[in-house]
Amino acid sequence: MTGLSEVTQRHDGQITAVGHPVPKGEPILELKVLKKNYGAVEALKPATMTFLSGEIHAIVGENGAGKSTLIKLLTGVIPRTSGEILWCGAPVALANPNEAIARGINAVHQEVVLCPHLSVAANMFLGDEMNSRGLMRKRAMTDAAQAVLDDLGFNLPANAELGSLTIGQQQLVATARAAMRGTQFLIFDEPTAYLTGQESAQLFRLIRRLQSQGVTIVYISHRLEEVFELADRVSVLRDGTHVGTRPITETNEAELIALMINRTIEQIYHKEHFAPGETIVETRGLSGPGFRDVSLTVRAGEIVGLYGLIGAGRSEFALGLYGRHPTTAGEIYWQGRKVSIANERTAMELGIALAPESRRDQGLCLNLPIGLNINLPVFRRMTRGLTINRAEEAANADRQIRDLQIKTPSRRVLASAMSGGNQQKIVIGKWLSHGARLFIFDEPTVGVDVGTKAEIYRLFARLLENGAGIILISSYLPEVYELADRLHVFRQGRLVASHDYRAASHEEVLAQAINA
Amino acid sequence: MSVETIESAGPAPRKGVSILFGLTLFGLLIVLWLLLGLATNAFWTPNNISNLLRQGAMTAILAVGQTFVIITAGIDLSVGAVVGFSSVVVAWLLAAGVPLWLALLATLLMGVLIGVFHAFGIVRMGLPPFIITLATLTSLRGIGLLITNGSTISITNEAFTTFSRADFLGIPSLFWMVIVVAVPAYVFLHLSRFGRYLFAVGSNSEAARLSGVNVNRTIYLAYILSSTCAAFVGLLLASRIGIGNATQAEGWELQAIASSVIGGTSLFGAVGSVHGPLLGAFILATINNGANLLNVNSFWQRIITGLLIIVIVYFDQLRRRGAR
Amino acid sequence: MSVETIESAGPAPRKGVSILFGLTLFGLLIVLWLLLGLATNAFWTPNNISNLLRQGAMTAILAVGQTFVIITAGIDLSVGAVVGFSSVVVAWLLAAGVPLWLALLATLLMGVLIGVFHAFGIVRMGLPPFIITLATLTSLRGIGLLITNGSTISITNEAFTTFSRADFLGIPSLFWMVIVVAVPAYVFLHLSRFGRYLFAVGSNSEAARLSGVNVNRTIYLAYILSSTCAAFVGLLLASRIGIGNATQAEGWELQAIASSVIGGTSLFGAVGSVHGPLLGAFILATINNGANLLNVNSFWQRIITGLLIIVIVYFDQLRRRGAR
Amino acid sequence: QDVTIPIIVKDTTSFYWQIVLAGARAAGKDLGVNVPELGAQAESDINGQISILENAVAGAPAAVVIAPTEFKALGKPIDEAAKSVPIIGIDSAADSKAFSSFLTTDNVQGGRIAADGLAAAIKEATGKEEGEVAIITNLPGVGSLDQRREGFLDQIKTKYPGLKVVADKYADGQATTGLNIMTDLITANPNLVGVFASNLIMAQGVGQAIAENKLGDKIKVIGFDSDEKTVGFLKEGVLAGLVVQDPYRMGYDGVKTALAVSKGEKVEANVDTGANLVTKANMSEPKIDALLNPKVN
Ligand SMILES: Nc1ncnc2c1ncn2[C@@H]1O[C@H](COP(=O)(O)OP(=O)(O)OP(=O)(O)O)[C@@H](O)[C@H]1O
Ligand SMILES: Nc1ncnc2c1ncn2[C@@H]1O[C@H](COP(=O)(O)OP(=O)(O)OP(=O)(O)O)[C@@H](O)[C@H]1O
Ligand SMILES: [Mg+2]
Ligand SMILES: [Mg+2]
Repeated sequence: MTGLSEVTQRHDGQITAVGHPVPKGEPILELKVLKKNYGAVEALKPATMTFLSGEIHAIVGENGAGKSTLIKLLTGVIPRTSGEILWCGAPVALANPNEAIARGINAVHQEVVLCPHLSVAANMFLGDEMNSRGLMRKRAMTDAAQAVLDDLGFNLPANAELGSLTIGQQQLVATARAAMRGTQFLIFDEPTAYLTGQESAQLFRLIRRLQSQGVTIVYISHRLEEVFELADRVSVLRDGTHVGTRPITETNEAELIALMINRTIEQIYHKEHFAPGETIVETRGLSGPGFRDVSLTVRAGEIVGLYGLIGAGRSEFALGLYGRHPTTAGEIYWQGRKVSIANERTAMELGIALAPESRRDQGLCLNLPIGLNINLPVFRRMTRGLTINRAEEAANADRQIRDLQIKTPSRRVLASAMSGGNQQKIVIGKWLSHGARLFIFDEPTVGVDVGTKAEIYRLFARLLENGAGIILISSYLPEVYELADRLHVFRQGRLVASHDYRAASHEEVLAQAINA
Repeated sequence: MSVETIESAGPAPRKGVSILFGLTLFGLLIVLWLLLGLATNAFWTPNNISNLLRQGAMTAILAVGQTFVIITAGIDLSVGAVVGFSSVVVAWLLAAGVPLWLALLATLLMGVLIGVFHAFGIVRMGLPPFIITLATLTSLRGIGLLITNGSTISITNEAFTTFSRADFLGIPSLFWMVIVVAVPAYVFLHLSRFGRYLFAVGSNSEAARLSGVNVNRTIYLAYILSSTCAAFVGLLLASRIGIGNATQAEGWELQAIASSVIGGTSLFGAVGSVHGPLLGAFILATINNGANLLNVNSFWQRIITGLLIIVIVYFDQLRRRGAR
Repeated sequence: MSVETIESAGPAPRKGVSILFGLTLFGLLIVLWLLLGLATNAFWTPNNISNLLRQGAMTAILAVGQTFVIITAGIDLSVGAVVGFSSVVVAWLLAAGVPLWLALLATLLMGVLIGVFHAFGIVRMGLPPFIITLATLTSLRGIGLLITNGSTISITNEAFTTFSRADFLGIPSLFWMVIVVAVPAYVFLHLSRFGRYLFAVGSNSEAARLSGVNVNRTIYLAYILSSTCAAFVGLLLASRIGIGNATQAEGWELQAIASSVIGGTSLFGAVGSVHGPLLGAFILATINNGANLLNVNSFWQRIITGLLIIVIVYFDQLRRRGAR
Repeated sequence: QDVTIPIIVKDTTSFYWQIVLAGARAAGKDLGVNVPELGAQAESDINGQISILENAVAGAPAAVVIAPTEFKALGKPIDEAAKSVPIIGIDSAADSKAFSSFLTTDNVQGGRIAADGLAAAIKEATGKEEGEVAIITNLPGVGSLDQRREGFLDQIKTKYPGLKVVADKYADGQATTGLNIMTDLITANPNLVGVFASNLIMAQGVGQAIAENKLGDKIKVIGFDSDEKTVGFLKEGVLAGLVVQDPYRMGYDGVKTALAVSKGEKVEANVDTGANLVTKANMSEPKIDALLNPKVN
């Protein structure tokens, strides 16, 4: 407790001079016909919304509905096209991030935007360093940052370089940073995407604590149960339009989903069972950087789920199996034959596909067109003589865009212009067009909306039906729990427990992952 | 960098825009030519157009090679030194009585090897491209000077030295060489999968690797192409000046990079074309040719060149942002 | 680029490693000095050490300025031209009878303005740093040549020209100038928040902006510092050779960048220090000084310099990877 | 001014060539001829000079005056150019028989003169033509500098057996590098008695090193070409001598001859404009003084 209150008070002292908090329950931030166009794309059609002081206000909507755009407008990251924003009843420009920060508006953005080369503490204090006589008080900042992290229950060293942490850990740093500063109005854009259940619970405690201190919270998530657990009110965006706001007590999941996607979904976790076929891959005592002694098998027609906390070694195992990192011990049997997978191409030739965990760092060439990204693994197949068959190239890209409902006017748009969820669909699309016997999906539904999630799960079923096997890595327990025919729990680089479909309870699995 | 932000903030030029952009740079070149035609009688003489085509040719070829490297987010500072060094190698081989075809082949092969060395340094030794190519730049000049003992080697092979002055179908042979390089380069970069791989590696090499692209081979390819283009230009230069001299082509690396960037290549990688650097090189050549014809003081010429580079790249940026 | 991958793949050197790295580069310098002391009697004479300190001084200051820019993931190709141009400006002002203090001040101010121009081009016009500084490089040499009419301006002010020869406490005044620049530079880069903002902008300018860092101001700062260091070196050069000449300091930008990279700066930004480029510059100066003392053929000297750059940076990479 | 006679020098950024251009300019004024002043940006840029020659010929001038930057390389282009206009060569030769007239200083001879001057200066200081000497060349691969070096080394070898060349150095075109090389030579060769700095920039750098170390009495330096700075060094005794050519006359007479050729008049095929050794003793002679203080503007 000490760390956070100390620092927050320091920042309180700075902020109160700027804006006056509004009594609880009164409007603190109002949007009046706020609009944002990216060129021809209408990301946010004129939206009018009100946020009340001290509430937890959830925003839900499909991928590309304009949620992140709204947040970026509120935090001065991008300029609005037209409309008005009222802060405590008075119009504000919010022309740059500084202005928002000065008013006490902070955000944890969807893609972690921190400086990988700076230390955790330096990132937490960036733009707001402690100084004495013009020089930074490095030691004091590191201590304060460590105190805040400890207080929040995040087990992270404040002096480590940010780039050495996993994405999930970086997400926690971003959260801690915003919490430390966000004195009036704090926005979370899909904060739990990279967190496990336990960390999510920690985050929720933090959010409630901040609320009790009078902070207004905006919470964006594709996980509706979180919305029902936390929020006081919930707003829905569809195609850039604000289609409604409900008190949480007066609505239910079905209504929200219907508002979001304009139709109903009977079941999100679409699961079909197939009789397991031949063994596609088997690892025996596989070890490598970040994982040790992992033995498991994947058979045709089954989903093998890997669950664990952040840093449990699942992604490293996947990368090892895929040939990205050298394995140090153990064997891999591919359809009964012993193989050594020295690099990614060997893996691809065997028939392994990997949709990696970080779309930004591993999944996409962001400043290249969507079409090129989708086709990257299959150009070899499209080559006729010296050149690529352009018609085939275009057809394949368009087919994936259509099948996965990627929201884009054209395959020539850059991947960077897509919303987070749509970027994830591109990553998946590229492996669907490649085809394989074994698909490894590492956090495939991070940032993906419910509608698309259901589509993706249906897609899994189609892959299984065609005789493929799937390794599904997820930090979101319900997902692996509901989908995996066999669920393996990882802890500190080791496979510690295995369960058949729904054989163990949530609590049991969680306890094994945490080692309680 | 703010530039990077700007470039990644929105969609980069789409296909249509890219052609438009090419056209617009082409339009700029045409405008320059028309203006110079009005300002001076000598400009539109066949003789002068031949000169212009000759003068832009070598930079154009270097710029195309350089573009491959820049698309992978690398840089090749050694090209000027490779040009000078190649002129020495071919002169030396010819002086030693090696047959012409073999001398040419050996020189090109040496270009390949230099490219292999660069890629090896980058891929295996983990050196930044800037450093390994800077080191080669320094060393190659030294080796060339050692071979010539600080002086020059005359080339007596008539067939070789008259080539650069010859015309074919009324077009200077040097310009034909641009075409000989540019057409396969276009096919390679824009129509083959290897070209796509260059872009992917420049955009995000990890994503490319996980998609099965052989990143190392792609880097080898880029640097080999750049060095080989440079060695080829060295042959053309040797033919043009009739000697081998290790100190020639000083600063051509910067000209090649500038041509490439004027032609729309992004130094952050993943953005570039074959026609862009060609246009860039001939725009620079036109500025020089025009300044000479207009009798602009050579000092003013430098000042104007600098300003024009700023203006051209600025309007290019504007157009690209506008096109979004 | 594979290099980028390597650099971003794991944690970069932490604090302790960075100091260790500095020490190891320092160790290399000491080893070089000891070897040269064994190989030649002249090396360890006070006179030669003074010479060495003088010879490395100017590159060292340029490299420190350049490092600020490189940390923001930019580059400043104009520094050599700024050095030459400053020598012309100060000589010209002195020849026009301007008092010494005013001439010095005006020259430094001109350095500031050049930096402002660069940052303006990058921030407001969206030009790549490579291009705007390349354009300045070209234009400034032209302006300098115009002022001097292609020749040199002699400096008759004795106080000014004797300065570079003077000693203070037995240490050459030029080396004192390195200290005068390096100490505030160290405080700025490593102890003040502005230094941290340079790293933040180089690491992820979008993240810096979202954190409320004034990214544009940071870029202005970096380029102003680089150009001002270059103008300062121009003053030292003018004092040392007693003339103003616009074509001097050609290629010093590459030397400065090389010193900086040898000193551990990453051209991808966000990695760098003040002591690194200083050590890099004096390592290069030692190589040249040693080669001269050993009477190594000038051509071999180039070859060796190139190879040593590769070897030094390679071992640096190895150490950094090993330190992880 | 209908008649145009361009003059192409090797390097517009050096003082020497500015004097040549000044002479040409004066001739243009006196004779009513339009004289575009062209040239590459570095003496080593052969391709640049060829392009400039091509461009100049494309403008259909009455004649072209050129100082070929490299003997062999400029031969063919000059042959080619001479097909359409008369070509007058100045300063250096080229591998071409197409010149209508030729006004040169012999750079090899210049090197020999420097060797003679250096030997004389050493003898004056030590009483004998003996000791260690060095040569510093501004840039490798530049024709005229090569010839000076060649003449100097040959003359030392054949005529002054007592002088031993202990260092034969190349710089990179920078005065500072010349300075650094010289300070290191002083350290490495305590017995050094003479240096030939074979162009203006090197003479400036080397002179500065001698001045810094106050070794004007002990180490004799001969420079090549002159400007205010090196003439100052000569006066102070920092430099022992300068080999100066007559660039102004080359420029002036070059244009004058070119005009005559274009009018069909008969001109002399070869003119030697000469190189002179200037020392403190003869520097005030009117003829030398005119060489040292050309009317540039
Ligand atoms: N820089 C940009 N340039 C052009 N269009 C953009 C840009 N950023 C976002 N868009 C478009 O704006 C729309 C809204 O995107 P936004 O990121 O706000 O969606 P979102 O609701 O946050 O979706 P997700 O749940 O996938 O994160 C999308 O159609 C997207 O393609
Ligand atoms: N190259 C590497 N060498 C050694 N250890 C590594 C390397 N990369 C990661 N690790 C460590 O391996 C462990 C496993 O990380 P990994 O990313 O595989 O976990 P995970 O279970 O996928 O968790 P999440 O993806 O949710 O963060 C971590 O402690 C990480 O720090
Ligand atoms: Mg979003
Ligand atoms: Mg993972």
